[in-house]
Amino acid sequence: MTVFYFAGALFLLANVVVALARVLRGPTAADRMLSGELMGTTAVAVLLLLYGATGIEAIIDVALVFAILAAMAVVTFVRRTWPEDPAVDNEREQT
Amino acid sequence: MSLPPGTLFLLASALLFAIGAHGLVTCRHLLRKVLALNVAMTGVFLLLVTLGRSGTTVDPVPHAMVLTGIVVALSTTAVALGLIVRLERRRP
Amino acid sequence: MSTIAGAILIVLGLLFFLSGTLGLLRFPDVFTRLHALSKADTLALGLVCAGLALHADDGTLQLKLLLIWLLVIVSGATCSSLIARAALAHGIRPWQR
Amino acid sequence: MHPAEALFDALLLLSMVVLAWQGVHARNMFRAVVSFMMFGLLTAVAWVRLEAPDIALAEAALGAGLTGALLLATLGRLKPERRGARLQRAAKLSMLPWLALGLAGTMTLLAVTLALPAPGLGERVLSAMPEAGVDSPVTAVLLNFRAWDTLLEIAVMLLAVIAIWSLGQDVLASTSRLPAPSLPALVRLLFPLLVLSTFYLLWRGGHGPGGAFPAGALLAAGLVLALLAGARVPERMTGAPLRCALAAGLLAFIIIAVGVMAEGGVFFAYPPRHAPMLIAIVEIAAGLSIGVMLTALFLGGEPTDTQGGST
Repeated sequence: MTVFYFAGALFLLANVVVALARVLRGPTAADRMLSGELMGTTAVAVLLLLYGATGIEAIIDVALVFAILAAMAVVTFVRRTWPEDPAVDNEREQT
Repeated sequence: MSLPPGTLFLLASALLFAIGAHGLVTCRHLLRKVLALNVAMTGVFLLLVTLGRSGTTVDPVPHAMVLTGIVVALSTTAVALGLIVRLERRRP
Repeated sequence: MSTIAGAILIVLGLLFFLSGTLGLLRFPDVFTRLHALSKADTLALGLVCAGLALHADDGTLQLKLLLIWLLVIVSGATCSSLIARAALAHGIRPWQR
Repeated sequence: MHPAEALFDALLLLSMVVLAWQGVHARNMFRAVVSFMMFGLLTAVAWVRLEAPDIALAEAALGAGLTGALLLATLGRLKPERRGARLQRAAKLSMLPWLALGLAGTMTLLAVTLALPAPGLGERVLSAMPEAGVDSPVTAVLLNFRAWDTLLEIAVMLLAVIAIWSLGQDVLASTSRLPAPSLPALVRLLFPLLVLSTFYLLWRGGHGPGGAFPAGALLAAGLVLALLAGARVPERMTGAPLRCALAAGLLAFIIIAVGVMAEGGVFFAYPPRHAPMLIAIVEIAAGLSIGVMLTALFLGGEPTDTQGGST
């Protein structure tokens, strides 16, 4: 069963590494942020599977902290980074 | 493979430290320097904890040191970012 | 029995993660990609949580898994709405065939 | 170790290295910041792999949550980087990459050499645990055996807040005027949960992974989310009450450290029968104080009275 969990975690990690291409390609800042959000959700799932593999209960708490703070990055991004930042807007042509 | 456990982590920590140190020296933008510093710090933290695992029992002292280090890293980052924002406003 | 059922649920969840990535990479604009991403947030993570809850035999643990899932759903929904509004305000037009 | 496990570690570390490189050298700054935040997420997973759940908790709350928010807020205040100005002019040709590589090699060698004999302090900590007053070894080290370090660390945080306040007003505080109707609802839901989990982690800290740092970070995350949703620091709080909250952790620490000298004559030597209570007091005061200090760091300056209002 441990092997099953590790294989699942490996699959998820490989999956999110592929999704990193969206960070590289953009084109807008929002697209990059989406990729970050997928990474956050995947990290929660990876932690859950690692819990299944190892049985260390504190891992669930780590996943819980991730889940609570999942919105933090996007909220900061929408409220503080994107509205008035020309640097983020200009990049659409750059990349 | 007959690599001792943790070799990968040691290697990664050295690489992270190198990336951070290299970026700290070569990058021009101050925000990039701050990011590089944080990467280098993560490398050092990884090294500490990985070495702490090599004993017979899990050594809690490096864990406590790294916990302290993470908070200090955040404090320095915050001060540096505050300074950077001020510097940008001064420059034309 | 519940072991197998849990494993099936987890595998299904992993497949939905894959579909989320595919959507993120292949869809044409921010809004459609949001649509793909929310599948990973809700359905995929939900299936993984449900699978693990079947494997666990501890009530507290199952409660925590449920809480994690609900939190990610709520955050995901809010973030999708925030990003979509911000993207519209920045003049990104939804893709049309 | 099963191949799947080893492969997982290898892929995890490889993507961490790639993301770290992206985080420093990505072509535009926003991409760098997003890569760095993802790097933080993976670092937390790496701590779990190293069987350090305490650090994973702190990294999840601080590294992945607050640092990312701080960087994004700062990025919104900076002018765009000039194109092609990423590297120092001299660096383009110099030997610096090789220097860094040499450093890395030295560090690896050093690590390998150090890894051979491994005395460590694990056994000494274990043998002293009965007198620690808590069940979690990491908390015992942080708040009892090496409480000095933690005291000074909280002093460093307070100094950081003072340094930022001395720079002027809160430059990071302004918020966009885009309508975000779902945001207050989210914050109203998350804020009580964050406060609840703060206390959960403070309580957990006594006998398992948890404790003042991740707890404080979660409290700070709640306050920062409230600020992002448009809540203001109430005017009557910005003066003395805020300053008291900022200093409370350090004060409690010093009072207890000096207070126990009455019994044993040694700085920070808790008498074993009072140790659990004293540690609990220190932990709660430090946790709440750390939360307020982290929020103060996020504002990037002294809260101004002009933005007064109510939360």
